[in-house]
Amino acid sequence: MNQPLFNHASYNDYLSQRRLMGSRCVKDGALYLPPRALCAQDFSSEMEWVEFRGRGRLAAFSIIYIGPDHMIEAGYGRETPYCAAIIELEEGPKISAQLLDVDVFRPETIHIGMSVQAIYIQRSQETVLAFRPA
Amino acid sequence: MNQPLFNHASYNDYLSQRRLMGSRCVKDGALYLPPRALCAQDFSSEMEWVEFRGRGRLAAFSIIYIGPDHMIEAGYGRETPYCAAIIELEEGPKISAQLLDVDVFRPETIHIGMSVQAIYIQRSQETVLAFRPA
Amino acid sequence: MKRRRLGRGVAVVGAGMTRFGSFPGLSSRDLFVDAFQEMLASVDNGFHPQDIEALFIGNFSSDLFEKQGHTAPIYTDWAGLLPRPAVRVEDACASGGVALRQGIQAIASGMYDVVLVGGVEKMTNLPTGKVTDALSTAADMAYEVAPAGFTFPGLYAAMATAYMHQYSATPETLMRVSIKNHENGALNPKAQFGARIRDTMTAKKASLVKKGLPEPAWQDELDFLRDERANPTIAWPLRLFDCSPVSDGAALLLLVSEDLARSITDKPLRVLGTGQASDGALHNRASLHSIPAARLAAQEAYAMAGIGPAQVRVAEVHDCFTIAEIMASEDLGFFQPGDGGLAADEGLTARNGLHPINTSGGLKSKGHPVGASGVGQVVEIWKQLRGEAGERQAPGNPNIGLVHNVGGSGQTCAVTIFERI
Amino acid sequence: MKRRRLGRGVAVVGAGMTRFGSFPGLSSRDLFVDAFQEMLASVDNGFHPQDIEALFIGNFSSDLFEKQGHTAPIYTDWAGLLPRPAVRVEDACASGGVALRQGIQAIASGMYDVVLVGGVEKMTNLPTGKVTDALSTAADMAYEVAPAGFTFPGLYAAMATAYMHQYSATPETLMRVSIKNHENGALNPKAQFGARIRDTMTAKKASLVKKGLPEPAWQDELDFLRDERANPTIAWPLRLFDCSPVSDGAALLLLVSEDLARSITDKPLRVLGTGQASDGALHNRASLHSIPAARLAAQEAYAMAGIGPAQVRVAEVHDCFTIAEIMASEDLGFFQPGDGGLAADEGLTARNGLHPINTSGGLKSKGHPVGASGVGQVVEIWKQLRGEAGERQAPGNPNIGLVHNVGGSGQTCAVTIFERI
Ligand SMILES: [Zn+2]
Ligand SMILES: [Zn+2]
Repeated sequence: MNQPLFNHASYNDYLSQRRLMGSRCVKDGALYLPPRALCAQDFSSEMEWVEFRGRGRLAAFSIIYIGPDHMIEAGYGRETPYCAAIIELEEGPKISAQLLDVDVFRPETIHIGMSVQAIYIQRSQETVLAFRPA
Repeated sequence: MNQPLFNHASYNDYLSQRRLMGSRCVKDGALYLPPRALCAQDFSSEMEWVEFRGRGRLAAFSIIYIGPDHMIEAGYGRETPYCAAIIELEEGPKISAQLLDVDVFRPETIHIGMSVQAIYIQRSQETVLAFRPA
Repeated sequence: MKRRRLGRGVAVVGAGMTRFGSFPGLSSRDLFVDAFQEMLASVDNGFHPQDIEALFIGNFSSDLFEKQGHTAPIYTDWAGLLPRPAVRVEDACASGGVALRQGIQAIASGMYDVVLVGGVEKMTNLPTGKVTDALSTAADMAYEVAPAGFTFPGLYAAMATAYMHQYSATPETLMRVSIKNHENGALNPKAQFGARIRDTMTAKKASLVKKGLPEPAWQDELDFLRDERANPTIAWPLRLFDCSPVSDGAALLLLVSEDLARSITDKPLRVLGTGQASDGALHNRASLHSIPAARLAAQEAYAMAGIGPAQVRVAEVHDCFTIAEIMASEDLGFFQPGDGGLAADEGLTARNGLHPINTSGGLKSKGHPVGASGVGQVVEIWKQLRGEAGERQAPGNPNIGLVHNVGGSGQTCAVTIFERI
Repeated sequence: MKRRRLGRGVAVVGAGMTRFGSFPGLSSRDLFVDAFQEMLASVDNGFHPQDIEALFIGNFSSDLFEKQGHTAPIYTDWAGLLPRPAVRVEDACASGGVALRQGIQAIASGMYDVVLVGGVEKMTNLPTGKVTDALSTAADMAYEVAPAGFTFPGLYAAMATAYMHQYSATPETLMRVSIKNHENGALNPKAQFGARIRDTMTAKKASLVKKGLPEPAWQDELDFLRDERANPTIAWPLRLFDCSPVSDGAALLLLVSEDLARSITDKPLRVLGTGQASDGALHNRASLHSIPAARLAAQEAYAMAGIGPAQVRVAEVHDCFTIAEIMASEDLGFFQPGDGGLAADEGLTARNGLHPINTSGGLKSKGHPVGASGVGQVVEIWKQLRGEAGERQAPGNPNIGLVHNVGGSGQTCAVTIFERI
């Protein structure tokens, strides 16, 4: 039982090791990414860690011209917009992340359903999950 | 009807002119300091401006050693505590303000009921109402 | 669907609001008092403000916008209503619609006969960047905003890409929603924007020509809205005119037990049904091209009301972004999934259309002081069902109206249905 | 005093809480889930979490403490309870007690049969100065904090000077409240502080001697608490041990309509009465040495319950500062105005006294995660009335208990009375 708590702090710790870790309900196999301590299907708290492969497809996206403070600090702005995306992972869960290596000035070249692959980037001293086309 | 609105912005404008202005209900004479637009006694909105003399007595106080940010910026702290007070004005209304020119290291010399007089101080470019013993 | 009931009937017998807009020098308590005075003036028959027994006030984040918490007793004090119990209710941009539900439950519970329901937000003290950041806190900061850089326009833009992918809709459909809502808002003296988009375009043309610049070749509003200089992209595919503005404002309703209603006004609105549902972060939802919580809230409200969407004669929906109105028109059952865009294109949601939506101008044109918006929607339904909406009155003497109020990107939705009795 | 009634009876059938304290790495949603699991485990008989129909959650300011708004649906999601409607309720430090009232009204209204009431706050992410500033927003920033520099300790300290002036009480009376609450808290495994003040004093003595420093001449706890080095002044006349700590924590209750109660637990608590009142800034009140809103809330709760203070066998009161407990013991009618200090001196509020107050340790020793505190109080009453409080059980098989939850310096007070049935 000395495993990391199934929560955001542990999730971030794993990300800093470039590992995408979620939780799985031991009783019914439900998958949670980010990890959860309590299963929403059967309210069981018997969870185990599971590593995600980081492969998925693009489910929705936007090219953002006016970002929040931390993205402005990271260098994004009206002349340098970025793609914020929702990715559906092969294992099932969906997640929000930046989609890099796409042509943000030609959004018609970014296709819902396209295959993507997880990468790990550094943003203000933190390791952040992002994706790029596979 | 081109008088200033009975609100905080106008109250502050008057303070910057070193005037302590509240409102009075034209119908029943109820006094409001700070000024209000609506009378709590009869729900009338017929108000007029009234100037307070700034004389009153001490109703309650504390010597504060750990202040909020703006008081720390003004130079107060554990070695330099200040007296925060509730003053009952001669006209009736009570108000919260700093009480200056008292011996904060000998709070037993500060007496509830003592007479006080309004003064105007500058704190981070604003004119602020304060009091001192009369 | 379980059919919920109230222990006793609840009616709206008074409504008032400030104009929505940017009001430097006015604090949220000033706005609250303004709306309170208009609400008092709206009551036809006998009523004394001292009869109010409790207050339920929607506010998203005076904490961040004004650096003031614990606002419910402050508003109560400034309105002269001490020592009434006062409750602040928060569910982001659905705070107003959820506060309304607390007021309804408070009366139905038998605890109170007369309550005040309010919504208020003072947003324009902060610079735009700080407003964006404050609004972001309605999304999941840890899992949506921080990693992906999602903003609120960004989240709705992502829904727009999913919707367009699913149903082959175009940006022009979104533009038509904006044009329609500005048409309505231009007839609403309480609206932040008093101009139709055509008027804005004409004024801009004149201003450019006056400056000696070449006259733009805009043939119509769609031309104007397609021009990146006139209508810059905020979060592709959403542009400036797809987004509701940053606003200050307050709105208030007087609610009473139904047996008291006619003593206070000749034309009360009865609460026919109400529903609310919650959801997770956008990425966790089964559908990205509709708002599941809105569907559930609507189903619950219809079931309680014992009616269907066809009987709703006028609706105020949460068009924080143009795409949101299209999804709402489907989620509420006015149109089939995927037909909302077509309906907007064909004018079916115009004032004289089959399903008039946002006769007030909606959040897009009337303004979106987030905690006040859900209550402001009811003020419009109050006017429409009483035949007091003036130039923007929907035709046919509508007797049933609906409000649809969304929090965040759909983590909360509250739907309430009213009938003039 | 109008006697209020509920449309139908409401009962508490489950209760759970996290330990209160400082928990780095745990967010408010982690705390909520922890408390939820303990609440589920507290239910004796049959109950399925999916039977919960709605959530009412008290939280003061996740906005400022965690930079996260719109938390109600997040907690709902993390507890596996989507798509249930979820409402955040805010009245500063009374948020929990007011959320409880919303849950009561929701059931009494007939809308819901089973609801979850919660309170949660995550305060320790911020440095102390920022916590002070965040808490200040529960006072009037424009008219109390900005001009006078009042902090929360300062506001209660001002009440202490008014109280001492009126009734000739001394700082030692305040110290006895602190000693008593730490005695109780030392018996509560959920308390932030597990040590009696005597133990703290002994440990400190040993530590000083070990460092080769002179042994302090403290004869007893009062000596220790009078020593400025051991117990520094925060806001004269209040010192460190007069103040509740900065805390993280969550607490949850399961509420059902009374007819369902016995199917879920053999020892439900019935809601006998509840009251709430509001007030203005401290300086605007008629009395500075009592909390008028508490008096009004208590009167309303007693009237609804049909009992008086003498019938209350155990009470959890809002001792954010020691002076607050003394005023509460008078405002609730346990003692005459001015006698609360004497009662504390004489031990009448100890566990085995005439009026046991804060058997849990109170906010002072148990901890004060502000939005959770009012719900945590009910968790203690739940244990006391069911005879499950272990070593800190009040004697005599108490059957009626009361909670008193104050927001700000008294702008809000909620009082609720429970009876074991
Ligand atoms: Zn499971
Ligand atoms: Zn008057």
